[in-house]
Order: sequence, then structure tokens, then C-alpha cells
Amino acid sequence: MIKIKLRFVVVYLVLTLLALAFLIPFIWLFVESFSPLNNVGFTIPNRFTLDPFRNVLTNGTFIRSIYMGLIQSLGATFLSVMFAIGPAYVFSRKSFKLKTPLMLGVLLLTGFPVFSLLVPTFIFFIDIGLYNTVIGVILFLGVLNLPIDIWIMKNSFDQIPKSIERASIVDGAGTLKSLFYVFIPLTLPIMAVLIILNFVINWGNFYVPFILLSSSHLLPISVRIYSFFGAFSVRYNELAALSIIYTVPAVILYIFAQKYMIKALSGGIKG
Amino acid sequence: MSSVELKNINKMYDKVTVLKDLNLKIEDQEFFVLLGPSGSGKSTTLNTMAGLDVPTSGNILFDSEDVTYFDPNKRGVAMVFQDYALYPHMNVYKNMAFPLKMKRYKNEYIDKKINEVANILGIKELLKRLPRELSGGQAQRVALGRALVRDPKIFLLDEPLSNLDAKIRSQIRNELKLIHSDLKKTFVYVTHDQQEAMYLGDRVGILNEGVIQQIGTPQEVYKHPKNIFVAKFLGEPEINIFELDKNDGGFKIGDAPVDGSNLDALNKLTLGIRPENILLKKRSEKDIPLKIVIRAKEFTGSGFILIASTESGKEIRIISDQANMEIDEPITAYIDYENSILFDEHGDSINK
Amino acid sequence: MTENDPNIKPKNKLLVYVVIIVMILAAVGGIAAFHYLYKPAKKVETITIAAPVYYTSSATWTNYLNNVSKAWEASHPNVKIKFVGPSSASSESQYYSKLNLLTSSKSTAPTVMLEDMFYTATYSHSGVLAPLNSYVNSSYTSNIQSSALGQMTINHTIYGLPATVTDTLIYYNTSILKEAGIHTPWNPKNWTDIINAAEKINNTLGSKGVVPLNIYQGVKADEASSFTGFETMLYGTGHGLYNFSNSKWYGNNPGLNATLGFYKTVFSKGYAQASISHTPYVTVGQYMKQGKLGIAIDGSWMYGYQWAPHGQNPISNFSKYIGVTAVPTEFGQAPYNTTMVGGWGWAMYNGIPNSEKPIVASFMKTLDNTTNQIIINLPGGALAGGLPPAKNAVNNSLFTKLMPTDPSLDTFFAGLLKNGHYRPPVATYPKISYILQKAMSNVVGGGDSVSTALTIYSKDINTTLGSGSVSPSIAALNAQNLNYKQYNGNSFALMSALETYVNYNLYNLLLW
Amino acid sequence: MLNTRKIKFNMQNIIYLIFVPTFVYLGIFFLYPIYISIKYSFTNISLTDILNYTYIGFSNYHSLLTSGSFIGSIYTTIIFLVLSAIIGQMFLGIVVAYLLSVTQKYFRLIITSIILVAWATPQVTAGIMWYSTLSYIPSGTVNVFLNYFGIHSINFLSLHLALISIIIANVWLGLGFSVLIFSSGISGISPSIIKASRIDGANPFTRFFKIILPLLKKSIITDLLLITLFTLGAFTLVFVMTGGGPVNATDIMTIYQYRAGFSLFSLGIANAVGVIIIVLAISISILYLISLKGD
Repeated sequence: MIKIKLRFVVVYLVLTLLALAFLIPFIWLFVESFSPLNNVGFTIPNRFTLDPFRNVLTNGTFIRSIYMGLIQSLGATFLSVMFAIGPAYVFSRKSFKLKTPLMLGVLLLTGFPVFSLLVPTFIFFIDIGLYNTVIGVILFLGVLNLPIDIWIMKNSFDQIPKSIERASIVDGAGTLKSLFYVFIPLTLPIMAVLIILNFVINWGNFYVPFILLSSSHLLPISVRIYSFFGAFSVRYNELAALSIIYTVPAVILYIFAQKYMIKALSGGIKG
Repeated sequence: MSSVELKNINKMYDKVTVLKDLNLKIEDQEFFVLLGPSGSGKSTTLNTMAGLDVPTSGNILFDSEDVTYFDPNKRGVAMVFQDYALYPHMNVYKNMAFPLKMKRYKNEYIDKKINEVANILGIKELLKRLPRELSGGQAQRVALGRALVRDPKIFLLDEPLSNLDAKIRSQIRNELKLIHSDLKKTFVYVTHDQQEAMYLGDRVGILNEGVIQQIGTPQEVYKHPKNIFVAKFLGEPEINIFELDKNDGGFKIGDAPVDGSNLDALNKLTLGIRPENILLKKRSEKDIPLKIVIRAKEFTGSGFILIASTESGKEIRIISDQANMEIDEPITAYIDYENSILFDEHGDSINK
Repeated sequence: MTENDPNIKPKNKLLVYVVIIVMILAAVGGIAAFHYLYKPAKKVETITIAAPVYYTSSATWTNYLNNVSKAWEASHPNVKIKFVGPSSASSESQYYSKLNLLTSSKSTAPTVMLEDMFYTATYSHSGVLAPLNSYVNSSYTSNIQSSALGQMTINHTIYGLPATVTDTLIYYNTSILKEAGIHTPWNPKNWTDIINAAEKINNTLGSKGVVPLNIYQGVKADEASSFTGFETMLYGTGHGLYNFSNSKWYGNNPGLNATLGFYKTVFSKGYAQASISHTPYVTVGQYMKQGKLGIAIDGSWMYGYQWAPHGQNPISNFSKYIGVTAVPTEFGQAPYNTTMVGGWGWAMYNGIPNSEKPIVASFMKTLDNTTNQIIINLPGGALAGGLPPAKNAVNNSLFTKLMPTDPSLDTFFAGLLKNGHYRPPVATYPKISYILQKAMSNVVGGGDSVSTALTIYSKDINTTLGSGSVSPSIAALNAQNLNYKQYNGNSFALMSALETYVNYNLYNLLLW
Repeated sequence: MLNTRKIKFNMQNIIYLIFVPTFVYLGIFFLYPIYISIKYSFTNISLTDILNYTYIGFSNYHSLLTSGSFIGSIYTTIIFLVLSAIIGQMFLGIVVAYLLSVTQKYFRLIITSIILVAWATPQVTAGIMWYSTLSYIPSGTVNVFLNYFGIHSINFLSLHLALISIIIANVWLGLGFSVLIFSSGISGISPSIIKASRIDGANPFTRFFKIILPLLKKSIITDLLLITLFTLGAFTLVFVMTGGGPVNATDIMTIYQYRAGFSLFSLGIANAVGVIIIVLAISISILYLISLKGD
């Protein structure tokens, strides 16, 4: 009995240490964001202040960048989810000749190294006049998540028992009706996770707007933060404050979605 | 008014034949039970009636109208599933309202109808609950209710009771019977449980490997099975089978000869005798004596099932109401030849 | 159950959903199609202005342009001035990338753009910039510092109107130098003086964590390494990066050799720390203020960015605490000190219709008159920390406001310009700059010897620009010279001093 | 009769129209850029002049594959992949998920949340935080701690340590994903299997290696594929932390691509690097599919 307890103590200890180690990088972020100093290194200030947050939150440019970040992330999320539902449903419930090759194609796109596409996309966008437009960023961000969305959604549709689908058909719902009244409502929790996942990925995406936008008033917060860091004259405490403002929504959404995320991902494995 | 007729139905999945040249006619207002082991094709048959599957060839006629390629919602059928298939995100009321909403009925009508059916099934107080808050029996009642509200011409029930506890099962079984006699609608009921089939069916169709073995009333199929499969599939405990070889120009069990007018042409004979037809006391001259040793006895409430072995080591089952049996004592039992069933070498039954 | 059952609702809800989806798809498609079909023609009615926006100065730019253009717009009622960024660039090199991308299409190109001077060649090379000779007269050109205008003039064609110049110099912390036993004001005469001072600081204060010297190096500091660091030293050797006579890059020359040698010495002996280059200008600003850095080879903009009252690390008694001095030549040879001149100027996009160019040029001249040059460089201005390139700016009453807390710095920084050099105005310079940054890090971080680094350097130039882009090695040239010298019977030592002198003047001639 | 069959057939196929908008969208904004990327990899297109280029055959690929720095970059990428993705994220992920699975519910929730917070942190922020944490001059968090205990500062972003540093930062960033995948994998293992193994006398280590690991095979392959692809495409974190340096210490392929395109202006080379990355990614995906099919 004692032996077993000791073993558990070790497990708890190891995990606690790991979690503490995971928190180390945040130390600078928090100390610096409440600091009157302006330091890329680590110094504990004499006093703490809310000034960095105040400065950031009263700065119209930053507020606007948060707003642009929201528009672009939400818009792209909307597009990917909208376009994913139909194919996911068909992949999950119908069998047809090209199913396997199409599904493999979609799978190959899910892990695609997107960064390598930015340069050609840039040239392409200039050609068709989508360069430096919010709609262009939304369209491109949206298409990036589309393949993985199709997969996750297909997997969640797969988990709906066949009998429920059949019941809805016998009850008089056609394919579309059963998609709208049964499939989508039933997968709402996973859909919610998917939306969160998409949003957070888009919200964190830096290089797409970085390369596809140039006008100041269109830049989302991710690019703003980077510009902040790269500039010759940086206010690191404000940078830290802005980073916290930038990170917190993503973190909250993740923790909120954690329970369902395991479900959504395990669905992904079953596929 | 609705009869169902299946004509020469074949169904293949990939290259596997599931249904083979199936012909079946179900009369209007009949409670028809399709009975068969799992994989026999009974659910597929039901699905083709519902329109969830399209047969590879053959036709389905409802009241002599060809509905083979009709969509399910055009057929006027309602279906109840083994796992109830209630929509988990809707409460009971909404589940029952769903088929009506799909038909675009007005809300007042839906309300009226659901209350009516809920009263019949005694689920009125459940209407606000979600499926996960229901017990199995309640869920199946709701599933039934969802079928009932539609006033379908034909009810299709796919093993609706098999997920339920024994007690609830018999209760709902009774209710089903009553509902059927109240509604006077055509019911097609699929099960693998022969007791259920015997109890519920006006007629029973026994299916094996995609082929109909026999159709008839429960009594007919029980007493006069067409072949060994049907004989074995019906009855609990299973029928005792004696495979007899011809020697000295006749068939014998132990020392006793088996007579019969049609036996001469056969090389092999199979004798089937139901456990209740092995007697511990001789009743008539025709009874065939059989030396056995009782090995064990099981109490069933109304009597006993005796497990015994013959001289040749074959294990047999006997139903008896006698309690004072000595275990491991050799005794003589008697085969009620009158009620025994004979099969030829193909397994088909023959007259004595 | 029949179709006309009174209990059945007539309407189909699903249709509504389908319509909504179709509408969304149509809207998306429509917008995309609109963008595809509708390419707005460039109209002179709007002059779009591009300039680098670091940090939050987008508003500053807009303000500046509004103020500057008010009067001009009044006399040109049909023309609007609009600032367009680009803002996603956070460093100079990213600004160029961005501008490259923008100017690759007429639909995205700004009408007028602020151009880093050294980039002029690259742009004029690809035909992006409009020649401005016909729009400016001699009274304008003769008034602009030649080290500024020269950078924007390629083959006698003017491609830009300089708006700001900066130079490089040495800052030092007076108290640190005193503590190390160095007499202040400190005026190093040659590189050895710098190395000796760094050594003294290291010996006395190194153990307390004081970094004796900073000079930028490596890829991460980008142009700060090439321009502020390397070339500041290089042009004090009398050698350069580019051979104007055969239009090729030097893969090796005594200057490159000596400069990399300087890097090798100060970094390998621990007088300088590579990490400071990771955050160019920021850590130097902080360390200077905190007394953790002795000597910094850095830019004139440092005062405005970092140490002026509203800078990032304001130093209240700046002139007492921090000394400034010019960067000496390698051996203290004439003209004794050197500086790198950088800066920005206004350029015109060549893709606009010719008929519109005079109007745009007229606006640019307003933008670049002496007063506006000073205003843009004032503290809090869009290009704060720089100097106006107009020679007559010193006579302007605003001039002393450039550095209100220490006007002596204005004249000091301006005085340096006369020995100013600038980066080769050649289209391929930005690539060379990157390769040079790698060579520096090879010596500093990678521990390569100077000769190995230079071998890699010239090899990289060949692979990047195509073989034959490297000037025949100086050694070969020397050999020719040597033959000539021997033929004349002069002693080698004398000749080599002479050679240095001649080369030096030749460079001055070419570069000025 | 034939007629009804035909109508039925068409009605069923209407559902496939639902593919059209999605595939058009994918085609225009995903597949077409892939096509241009391949096309430009055979040209000498330059950032300073995007409109004029000529086809130069395979010479971009040739010069890449004969260039020491690109081969070095592949090598760095492989080290980064093996240490960060396979050992750091996958293996550590399994261990952590297993350890978590035996702990009490609320403790597990807290630890998982902390690990997930790291995953949720946007890469730009993560890069800045890690840069500052490991900074040498001025002293970052870790060095301040070390100094406090009397240990000399360590230059984590120097030539020999920079790669290790970005690997640690990347493991920090990505571990949450693996832990999620494996937690769900482990929770999917029927408790009766664990009970049976305990009754059979397996100690935690045997249980882990003989029971848990084999049952997680599918999770492992999935996780391995995804994190390998993520890591192959990693850019922002490294770009912010080191920019590929010092020297070439952290010059992974995406950074090489960025430098080729945006520092040396050679979009042709950049696209060729992109195509090589794409080919690698697709090969890895196909390997994954083959190994899954074996089940």
C-alpha cells in the first residue's frame, strides 16, 4: 500500500514540475505587462502599473487591429464550416465511385505546409484584385481549414447511429432535411469545438495577413504584435500587455472547449 | 387497407447475395412476423419494404401498387428500431412531432395527435423529457408513439424489444398486441426471438440465408415444420434430433423399430421429437421406448427440464412435471411417435 | 395524408435555408467576381503615399501629410492625398519586401513612396521609379547634401527627393570610460584606439557585467549589421563593397579582410556580445542608459528613438552622461573619420500616366521643401531622429528644434555628413547585404576564420548573382600593381602606403 | 418501370451537387496556388519584378540540391523533426497522457489546462515570450534564475544551443495537441482491459508498454503524422525567435524559403523549396495512409 502511494506521489510530483516548467515563459509576459519598465530581459520592477494595458486599450490602432482580427478570423471560420458540412455529410453517409480518391485528396490537404503557398497566392491575389482586401484574407484563411474541417465533421457524422438516419428518412425527411434537422443539431457540440478550433487557428495565424495585406487599417492583431516586436523602437511592456490581450481569448476558448475537443479529436482518430 | 407483396426480390451487396428470390404476401391488417437468425436477411427485407434499401431485382407492391422505387416518405410506412433511434437532441414531444413536421402539418393538429397517442401509450408525463432521461421501456414506447402519430398504413418493427429487460419486454409485447387489434393496421415485425414470434404473429415467416423457409401460423410452423432448420429454430429447449441409418431393412432407435409408410425409399431418416413429447410413462402402443440416464434437472417454475443421455451417448432434453427423478439412475422413457416429426435425407419433413 | 389536407401547412421551411445558403454563396462569389472584373483605373484624383510604419506612427504619417498637403490641396482642388501604409512591415527589409510586392502591379502600387535611399538602385533597375530630372532644377539639387542626393541618383538620373538623412558615429558612456581610466572626452584616432579602450573596460569592469563595445552583426539585425555596423567600419579602410570600374562585387579586398578581422577580434576576445544584435537598437538604448555598455557604434537616430525625453530609455543629463565622437578611419589616415549616410527620399511610381507626373512631382516638391524636411524630422515627427538633407536647413529657425534638449547634437550629426559614404547604389545591393550578414555571423558566431568567411562570401555572391559577379580578387590586382611598382623601382613599403592613399582617393572620387 | 428507376437515380444524385461549391472553392484558392507554385519553381521569377520571368527548367532544383546551405537546411529540419516532433511531442505526449490518466480528476484538469494554454498561445506571442525567456543579453527569465543560484548565464540562442532552444520552445507549444490525442486514446481503452491486466499482475511499466502502447497504435500514427506535418510547416516561432540564425543553426526549410524569397528576392528558388516541402509532406501522408491500412 505504501509502495503504491509512493508511486503516485512521484507521478503527481513529475506532473506538477512539468506544469510549472510550462509556466516559465509566461513569467516575463505577466511581469512585463504590469511593469513601468521596458525590458526584453527579465527584471522585477519596483512598482506595478496598469499603464501598459491602459495605453494599449486606449490606442485606436490596436483596438482596430483587434476588430480586424475578429472579422478575419470569424469570417474565415464561417466559410470553412459552411463549405465543410455538405461534403462531410456525403463522405460520411453515401458511397460512390470516387469516394476514396476524393477523401484521400482531402486528407492530403489537411496537413499541407501552407507557408509554401503564400508566395504564389500573393501573385495570384494581385492578379485578381484580392490583394490587400479583407475578403481575400478571409477567403484564403477559410480554404486552409476546409480540409481538416471536412474530416472532423465527417468523423462526427460517422458517429451518428445509422438507425437514427434511417428513422429520419422513414419519418419523411429527405437527405437535406435529415442533414438540417438531425445531423447538424446532433453534432452541434463538435461543431462548436470545430468553430472554436478554426477561430483560434485563424486568430493565431500571422503569416497569411502579414503577406496578403498591406494597408494599416486592415491589419489584424497578430501582425500588429509582430510589427511591434520587430520595430527598432519597441515598448516591451505594451507589447506584453497586447500579447496578453491577444492570447487570453484563445486560451479561454480552448479551456472551455477542452472536454469536447477530446471527443472531436478521438472522432478524428476513429476515421 | 394495405397489403404488402414482395415479388421475386433479390438483393446483393457487393457480390454477396442477401435475399434470394423472395416471395411474400402480407395481408391487410395482419400481424406478420419475420423470424430468423442474425444475418438471415430479415432486416434487409424490412428495409426494402421501408424503402431504405432498393432491391437488386424484384418488385414491392403495396395494395398492388408498385412502390419499389418510392422514397420512404412516399410509402406511408412507419418504422420502429431496435435501438429506438430517438433523436437525442429533441425531447419526447419533438421526437413525436418530427414526422408530422416533415409532412408540414399544422401545430394544432400535431399537438392534438401527440396527446392522443401519448394517452394511449401512457407517456403523457414524459413529453418534456429528453431521450437520455428515459428508461429503455419508456424510450421504446416513445419510438412506438412516433410511429403511431403518423397513422401509417403499415408498421414496420425491427426487433423493437430485443434491447429491453425480460419483464418490460413481455409487458410491451402485450401492449403491441393490443395496439394491433385496436388499430387494425398491417404490422410487419422482425425478430430473432421465436417466442416473440409465436406470441405475436398472426402468421410467421421463417427466413434463413435469404430464403423463406416456411410461412404459416405459429401453430403450423411449430407443429409441422417444413424442414429441420425450422424445427430446430422453433421451440425451447430445442427439438431432439435422432439421425437414423438404415440397417436390416429398417430404421431403429435403440432396439425399437421406427415404422412408417413412406420410409422404404429412404436411406437415411431423421427423427425430430420435441422435449415435451418424450414421456416418462408409456401412453400408447405406438410409443417407442428409449433407455436413458438422467444427468441433471433444471427447474423452470412450471416444471422441469431434464437433461439425459441415451445409451449411445446422445444428449437429449425432456420437459416433465415430475420432480422425483433420481439423478444418474437408468430409466426407460417413451417417444411419443404420434407427435414426432420425420425428415428425409434432405432435411425436408415427410409424412409418416 | 393527402396534399390538400387542411392540417398541412402550405410553406416549405427548407426552401428558406436553401435560399440563405445560395445567397451566401452568391455573395461570396459575387464579391470575388467583382474583384476580378473591377480593377479600378489609377486616377490622378488620389495621390497615394506609401511610407514605412513602425510601431504606431500610422496616425503620425496621416497627420503630417494632412498638414503638409493642406495648402497644396487648396490650389489643386481635384487632387486628394491619401496615406496607404504599408503597415504590416516591421523592419526595413520587410518594408522593402512589401513595397516590392505592391509595386509589382499597377493596381496596388502607391503613387508616391518613401524609399530607403540604398534601395533606389534596385527599384530604378526594375523600372518601378520615375525619373525626376525634368521636374527639379539646380537650385534644388545644389541645396541637397550630395551624400544624400547621390544615393538617389543612378547614372545621372534622379529617382528620389531626399527627405531625411542619418549618419553613424560612436556613443560612449563617460563614467564607464573614466572608471576604466580612459581620458574623456574620448576621441579615438584609429581602430586600435577603439580596441584598446574596449580592452581596458573589459579588464576593469568586465567582471561586473559591463559590455565594453557594441557593433551589430548577423542576419537577425538585418541592415543594422550591414550598414550601421560593417560598412561604417569598412569605408574607414579606404575600400568598399563594390568595384564601380567593372561593375562587380568584391569577394575579397583588404578592407573586407580588415573589417571582418575587427569583428573577429572584438567578439572573440569578449569585448562585444553577439546577443545585442538580436534586438537592434533596443538593448543598446537600455544598456547605455543603465551603464552596462561602454562604447556603441550606432546611428544618429539613436538619440531621438532612445534617449531623448520621450524616447524609449530617456537619459535626462544626456550630454554629461553620454559622449559622442566620429568613427575613425582604420589607421587614422585622412580624412581621419568616416560615417555611413542613410536616409529616405520620396520617389514616384513610374506606372502612372505621363500626363499626371507633373502634378505628382509638384506635390513631391512641396513635400520636400526645406521646412517640411525639418518638420518630418522633428521629435514626434514621422521620421523623428533624422536630419534634413537640405544644406540651408541650418539657417532655418526650426533647425535647433530638431534636438531641443541638446542642439549641439544637431550640428555634430550634420558635421559628420561631409565625410559620409553610402551604400553602393546598385540593384543587387540588398542581396549582398544579406550575404554579408551571413559572413559576419560566420566569423562571430560560427567561429570561422576571416579567410574562410570571405571564401564563403564570394562563393555565395557567385551562386546568388550568377558566376562572374565577383570582381577579380584584389590579390591579383595587387600583383599587377606590384609589377608596375617594381618596374618603377620604388620600394614596396612606400608604394603600398601610396597605393592605399591612391585607392582611398579613388574611392572618395567614385563614392562622392 | 424503367422511368421510375431513372427518376429515382437522378434524385439520389442531386446530393452530390453539394460538392460543387466546396470543390470550386478548394480548387481556386488551394489547388490553383499549388499549381502556380510548381509553375514558378521552374522560372527565375524575382520579387523585384514579378511580371517578367523565363522558364529555366530544373535549374532551381539543381542549384538547391547542390547547395551546401540547402542540404544543411534539410539536415537541420530533420533534426528539428526528430527531436521536436517525434521524441519531444509524441513520446513525451504519450508519457504525460498516461501519467495524467492515473491522477485525480481535478488535478488532471489543471495540468491539462496549463499544457493546453501553451498550445493555445499564438505563435507570435510564443516566439516573443521564448525569446525573452532565454535571452542572454539582457538576461532573460532563465538566466536571471541561474544567476540567482550563482550559475553563470548561458547563451541559449548561440550557435550550439539555438537549435535545442527552438526545439524546446516548439515542444512547449505543441505538446498539448499530443496530450489531447493520447488522452482521448487512453480514455477510449476499455477499463476492463486495464482491470484485467492488473489482475493478471502487470506492473505499471509492463502495462504501459504491453497494453497501452499497442492499443494506442492508431492514435500514435495519427499524432505522428499531424505533428510531423505541423513541424515541417513551422515558421512563425522560429522566425520570431532566431530568424534562422545564428549562422545557419536554426535554418529550417521554411525559413530558408522565406530568406530565398524575401532576402534574396528569388521567388523561383523559394517556390522550388516550397515544392520540395510539399512533396515531403505528401510522402509522409502517404506513408501514414499505408501504415493505417495495415490495420
